[in-house]
Amino acid sequence: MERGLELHHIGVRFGGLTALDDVSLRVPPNQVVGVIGPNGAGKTTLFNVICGFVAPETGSLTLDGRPLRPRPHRLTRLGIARTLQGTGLFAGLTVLENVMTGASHTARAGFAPALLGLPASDRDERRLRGDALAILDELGIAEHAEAAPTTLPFAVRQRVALARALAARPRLLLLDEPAGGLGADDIAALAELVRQLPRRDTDPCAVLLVEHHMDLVMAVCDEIVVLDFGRVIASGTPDEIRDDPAVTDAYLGATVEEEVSP
Amino acid sequence: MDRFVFLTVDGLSRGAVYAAFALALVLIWRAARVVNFAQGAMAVAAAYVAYTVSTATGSYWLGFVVAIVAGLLLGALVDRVVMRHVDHASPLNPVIVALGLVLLIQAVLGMVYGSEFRPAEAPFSRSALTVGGVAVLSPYDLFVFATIGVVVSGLAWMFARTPVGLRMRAAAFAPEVSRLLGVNVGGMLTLGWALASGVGALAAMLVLPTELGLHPHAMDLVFVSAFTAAVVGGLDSPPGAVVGGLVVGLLLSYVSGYAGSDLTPLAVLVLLLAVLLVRPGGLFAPVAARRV
Amino acid sequence: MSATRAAVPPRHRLDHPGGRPVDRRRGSTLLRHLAVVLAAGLLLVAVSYAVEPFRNFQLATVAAYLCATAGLTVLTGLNGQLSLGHGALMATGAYTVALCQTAFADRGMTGGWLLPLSLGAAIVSTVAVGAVVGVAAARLRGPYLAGVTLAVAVVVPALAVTFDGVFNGEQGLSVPVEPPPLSLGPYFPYERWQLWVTGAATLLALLLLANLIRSRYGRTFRAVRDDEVAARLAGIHVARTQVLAFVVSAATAGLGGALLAVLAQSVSPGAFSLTLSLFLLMAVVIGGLGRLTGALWGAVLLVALPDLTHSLTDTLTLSPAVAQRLEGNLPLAIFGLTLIVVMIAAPGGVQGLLSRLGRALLARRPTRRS
Amino acid sequence: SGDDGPGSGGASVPGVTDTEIVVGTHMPLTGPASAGYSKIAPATKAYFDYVNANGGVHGRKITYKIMDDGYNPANTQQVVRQLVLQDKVFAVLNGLGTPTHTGVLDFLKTNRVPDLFVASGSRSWDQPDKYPGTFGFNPDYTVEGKILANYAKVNLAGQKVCFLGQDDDFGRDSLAGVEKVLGAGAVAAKQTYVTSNTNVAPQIGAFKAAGCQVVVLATVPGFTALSVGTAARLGFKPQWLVSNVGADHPTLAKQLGAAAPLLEGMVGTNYLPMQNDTANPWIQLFTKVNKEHNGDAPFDGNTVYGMSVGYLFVQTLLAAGKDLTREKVLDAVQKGGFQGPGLVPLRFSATDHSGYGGQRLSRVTGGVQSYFGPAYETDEADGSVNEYTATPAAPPANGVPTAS
Amino acid sequence: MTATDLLVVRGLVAGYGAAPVLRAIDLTVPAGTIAAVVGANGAGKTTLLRALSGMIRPAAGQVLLAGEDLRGTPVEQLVRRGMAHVPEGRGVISELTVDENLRLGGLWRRDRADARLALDEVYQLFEPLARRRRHLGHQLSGGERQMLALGRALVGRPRLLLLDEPSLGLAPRVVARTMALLRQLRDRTGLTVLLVEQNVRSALAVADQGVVMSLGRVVIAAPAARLRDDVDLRHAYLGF
Ligand SMILES: Nc1ncnc2c1ncn2[C@@H]1O[C@H](COP(=O)(O)OP(=O)(O)OP(=O)(O)O)[C@@H](O)[C@H]1O
Ligand SMILES: Nc1ncnc2c1ncn2[C@@H]1O[C@H](COP(=O)(O)OP(=O)(O)OP(=O)(O)O)[C@@H](O)[C@H]1O
Ligand SMILES: CC(C)C[C@H](N)C(=O)O
Ligand SMILES: [Mg+2]
Ligand SMILES: [Mg+2]
Repeated sequence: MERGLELHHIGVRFGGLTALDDVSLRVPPNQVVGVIGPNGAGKTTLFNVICGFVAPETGSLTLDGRPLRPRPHRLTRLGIARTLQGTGLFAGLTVLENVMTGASHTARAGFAPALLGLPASDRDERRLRGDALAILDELGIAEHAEAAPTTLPFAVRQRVALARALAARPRLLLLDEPAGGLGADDIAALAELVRQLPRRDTDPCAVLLVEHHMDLVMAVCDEIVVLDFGRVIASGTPDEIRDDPAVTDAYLGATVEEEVSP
Repeated sequence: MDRFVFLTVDGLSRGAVYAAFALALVLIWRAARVVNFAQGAMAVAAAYVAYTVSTATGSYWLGFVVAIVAGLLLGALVDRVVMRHVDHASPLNPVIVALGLVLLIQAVLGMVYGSEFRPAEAPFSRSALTVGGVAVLSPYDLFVFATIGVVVSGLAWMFARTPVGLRMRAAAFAPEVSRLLGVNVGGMLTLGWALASGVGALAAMLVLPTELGLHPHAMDLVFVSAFTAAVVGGLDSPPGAVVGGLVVGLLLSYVSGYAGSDLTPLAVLVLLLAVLLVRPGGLFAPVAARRV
Repeated sequence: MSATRAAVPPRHRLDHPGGRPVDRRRGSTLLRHLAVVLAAGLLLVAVSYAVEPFRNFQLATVAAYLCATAGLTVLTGLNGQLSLGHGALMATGAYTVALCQTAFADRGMTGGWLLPLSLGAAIVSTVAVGAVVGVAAARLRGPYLAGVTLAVAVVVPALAVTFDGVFNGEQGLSVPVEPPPLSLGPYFPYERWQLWVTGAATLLALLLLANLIRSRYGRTFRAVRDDEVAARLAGIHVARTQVLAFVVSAATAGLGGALLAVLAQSVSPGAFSLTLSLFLLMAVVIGGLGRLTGALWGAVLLVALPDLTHSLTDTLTLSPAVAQRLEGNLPLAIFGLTLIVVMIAAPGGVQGLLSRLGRALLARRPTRRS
Repeated sequence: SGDDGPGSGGASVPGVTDTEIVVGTHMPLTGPASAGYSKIAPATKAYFDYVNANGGVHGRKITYKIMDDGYNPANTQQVVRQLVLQDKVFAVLNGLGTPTHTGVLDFLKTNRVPDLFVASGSRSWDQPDKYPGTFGFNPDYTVEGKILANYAKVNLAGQKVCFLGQDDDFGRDSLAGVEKVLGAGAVAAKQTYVTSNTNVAPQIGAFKAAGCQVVVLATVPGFTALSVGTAARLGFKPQWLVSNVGADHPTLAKQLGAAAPLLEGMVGTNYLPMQNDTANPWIQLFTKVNKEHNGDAPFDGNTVYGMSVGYLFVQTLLAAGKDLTREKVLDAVQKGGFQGPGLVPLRFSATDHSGYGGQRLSRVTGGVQSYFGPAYETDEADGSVNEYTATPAAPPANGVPTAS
Repeated sequence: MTATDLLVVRGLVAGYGAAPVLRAIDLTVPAGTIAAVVGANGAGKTTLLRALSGMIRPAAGQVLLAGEDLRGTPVEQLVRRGMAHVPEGRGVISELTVDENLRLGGLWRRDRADARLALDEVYQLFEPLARRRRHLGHQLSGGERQMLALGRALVGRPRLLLLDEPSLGLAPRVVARTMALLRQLRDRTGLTVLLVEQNVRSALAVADQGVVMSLGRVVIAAPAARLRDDVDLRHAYLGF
């Protein structure tokens, strides 16, 4: 059976600071796994390890049981795509071009056809454009295809970033705080979308989600891993996590209402 | 061995002036995030003012002071009249404007003073004192070292330890946020330009006596060496500018002494590549930025 | 503030050739560009008959510079890499063509195919140099890249002096070029022939560049310029893309240098000084960064501006003492001032200004109708 | 439209009308190389204005178009084409610089433009077969090297001779001349400099270490001053023997400022009257012209040089006759026999297109540079260095040459 | 306007270029209260804060801080008047250390001793920052940067705090604590807060007044408790 992405005993240190300490976890195919934890717990660092931006000091990764030595630009070829905390869109490209860029690795025509403007290159472009428009359509932002990202509302930019990641047709999607800055409606729509991803007819994918917005996390995750000071302090289903006192203590705390009411 | 000592000492004394000029470049980079290609031309302009004053009054030191004041004012002027109005969204824009300034300043100097070399006086003897038959530093070299030492440590202290230094750095890195925090960003920029240009003028006063003389293009080559020095040291680091300047000075001296002067440009390129391929942000680069 | 990047992630700059939002034109990129190039070629031939030899030569020079500025604008404008060393790349092409043509002439070889062969060799050798510099450049950003390319700009011409056995030092080499083919008639002006040759080569280079900008490579160039981290995550090998951009840019710069050498029938290090590199950069920025049309304006300015300002000072009648001072200096002062004013008033350069003007005109039309 | 065949003699000669002759030049008026040289062309122009004010040549006034090339060969290409194709000059006169002018030789030849009195001592101008229209002016650097070396050989016998030269033709040709006289192994230390590196301490230090007593400098003025200054810093005091390119005392003294006394005893060369020799009738003439037509600009060797070029050109025009064509001008130059301010003969003939054929030595004494001893002439081959004793010509009374 | 109204906005029109984003905003925030500005993405909340602090120049309208018209006051003077703006997207200066960032917040103050005291208080409030004093801004995690930005504003001991989505990227526990902190500051020091939030529930939980914006206008301004508790109002204006 397929095994998905696995992290084994990952450790990362920055100078004297331990960012990750013996972290192991698995993202099975077509499941949504959430990673939560206090600020600075190491969640983004975990993503960076998977993407190859940070080399772990200890531990190893496997993808479907095969050892994985991640390099950022090889990731989409391995079927992994990621969004950035903040949106990281290309400001000088249109929305459509942003999304087309996400599928760069699927282009078949080489340098010579591009230089000569041969039909092979044109065909490639048409296909990329068609695929990108389809994804924009799926996410309901096709009308913005020609816009410059900087002129768009934040929620739309977030979606463009998501569209760009999906354009790579990943088997595993890494989402870093996708709900950050979104309003309630947009979050609900995002939740629906993330829930659907593993069940899509075409290109279904697993999701590894980092998020502080608990409603979203609880609503979409099949499993949740909790990090604190770089260590896994709990893991389980949303219900298990919600009731875990260690998690409440380290991360969830009281609600605002509880805090402010004397 | 004598030759080695000689070339070393000579390289260091040349390097010291590169360092001073590199420091001016570092200053403006830290204050405004601009590589000021007009630094050389601006410094020469200040030196011409000093020349006029010195010849009129016969006093070197009056000219010296006037040069630095003129440098400060010119820097402030360039900021207020020109750079302030340049769209910095592309870092290339200020570079191009600076190049335009170079053309303008050099042409104006050419019109006013002609393109003759003017003598650049040294305030102290440039004859080397000999120790055991080997010519070592001249009083002038010592003056240069001392001046640069004072300026470097003063600036390093100002940037690292004083509120105004903190404000200047903040204004350079994040102008909008800094304004929200009560920093007078415009003032800081002007101050940065003035300081850098003042240091540039000082550097010109120090370097010109060792060069062909005063001429609208007198600092062209010094600019190239100093920019190299600043890049080798790391543009964000005043000590880097000093180390970079000395390294470039020594390199040029050894190469022309042992291998031939025609190889010096090549040697500079090799140095740049050797340093930057290992440390892409220069010898004294700050911690690599976390980008994800 | 992103100080590490050489060029803007331009917010309002989505209308350049490579970035028209949605390409509704379904036809072949090649055919479309070919049509434009053919039209331009025909126009050039017509112009070459209409104007005097000196203007032909000036236009030919514009064409040669255009090769270099077009390549530079792709590198700096679309890929965000700053190069202060393109003059050196031009020198590489120029010296290659000189050595090739001399070798052919020494062996008594003649024929119309020799010049294209030499130009090809020039491109190949510049590509090699460009690849080496590009690999180093791919590791560097902002002023550090500027520093290295500046050194390249200084070093390459100096090599002609270091290895004067081959390159003949400061004096340089002469470039034997065959006269126009006899089939064009015995009195065919040489300058017209020069315009045809450089014009053809440049149009070909522009055709290829335009194709490339339109393709996914153009897009990846810009993506890398805008956000390297995001580009890597999108599956783009950033360093490789940067080297590729450098090589493409070097190839055209090499061709431009080679054409310049063919025009001048000589090469020498003084012709490819640091000043040339800086002027190329000024030209592409003033013309309008990141657009081929901008590169064209830049090349035109490089040739026309000194000429214009010189005529201006010529028309002023001045006392000898004043004239001596102004001579030479006044054109430079005007050039410098123009540069500053343009950069402040219209940071998008000439092309940006024209686009704005065009848009304004378009915007006015419907109101007139209503 | 520009299709007229070449060789359209007879009817119309480019740049010549009944009332005007247009000639042009390319000069570094701006940029690092402009120091000193930027004064040459205005001086020439001033002399032409003087001649024009005195009725011109055969009733024609001379218009001198001065184009700035900034010592950049690429610019030279442009401006010379502008002169020839656009401004239709009759001839190019005194174009300055070896690398700059080399690039336009073929163009000028193709367009049959007389290329007169190039301002450089390179031997390239003397190729009558290849470039029949090109003539030099300055004595070539090998000739000069031989004369300087001859001085060392005769007057400083037994002393250790060293050589510093610019790393190009200038330095190389000069060194060749020195070695022709002294013998190949006789130069104890040879150093070069590049203009892009103003630190000559390593080179001078090497001379000092080698115990040099005589140093021959094939340097431009800036580097003469640097060498002299640097040597003084190192406590090194050799006898300097300096090429005319870098031996103009006012230029050097200005550059050295307070350190000008270091030039004391420097031996240099030149082939035109010394600018401070106010007793010399040529200098008196040129001073007058400078006052009247050159805004009384500072008077130095470059002024003398520029006016001498102008004088020679006027002589050439006169010799070519009233019915002026390009061919006639070239014939006139080749016929030679010009007498002018020069201290040594002009060598022009059908087989020799080089300029002045010798030099006279000067020395700085008490802050004044003056000639001493006889003038010398020699060739660039192995010929001996001979004294040249003919008495110099005096200028015509009104300062304008007359047809001989 | 009453004497206790610290911030009064009348007919404020502002935007970026031709079309205004804010179309005649009216708003009053009494001293010592917390006003929560909520509304959909793109409603103009950020633009409102930017216009208030002078980062964009209003096209029309009036902004009064404690009765003083702020028109023409340079941005950098506003901190001296007691206004602090924590911008959207954190605004941490990544090239400076945590400590330098914080010091910058109090640099304009004459009272050096109190600035130092305020600094220490912030370190106590946000202990992750205390652990990273010498770290550069860019080394911090997203949430740590948010703390730093807020803490930096507090070092200046402002009268009026403009906060743009302070909960963005913060862990739930920290969000709750931050909100509670605003309450405490209001009660202890009389701080006035204009709080822009997407997290409507949290915002209304701490706020005294709720302001709902839509398409550049204030569609309703009411006591927060009413907005919280009145189901009809909530449905009409907040969609939940
Ligand atoms: N490049 C780096 N250099 C130094 N420290 C770093 C670096 N990257 C991360 N850290 C530190 O490692 C810790 C973990 O950071 P990380 O960004 O992974 O946190 P996080 O869990 O994503 O937090 P948040 O929820 O606030 O985004 C933080 O304390 C951070 O300061
Ligand atoms: N710099 C800008 N240039 C042009 N338009 C802008 C700019 N910033 C914002 N806008 C536009 O102004 C409108 C209001 O933006 P604003 O950022 O104020 O909304 P917001 O309510 O803060 O939304 P969010 O919840 O997404 O932060 C939006 O339509 C946005 O696209
Ligand atoms: C007399 C000078 C113009 C000589 C110059 N150095 C050259 O040969 O180029
Ligand atoms: Mg994070
Ligand atoms: Mg907002």
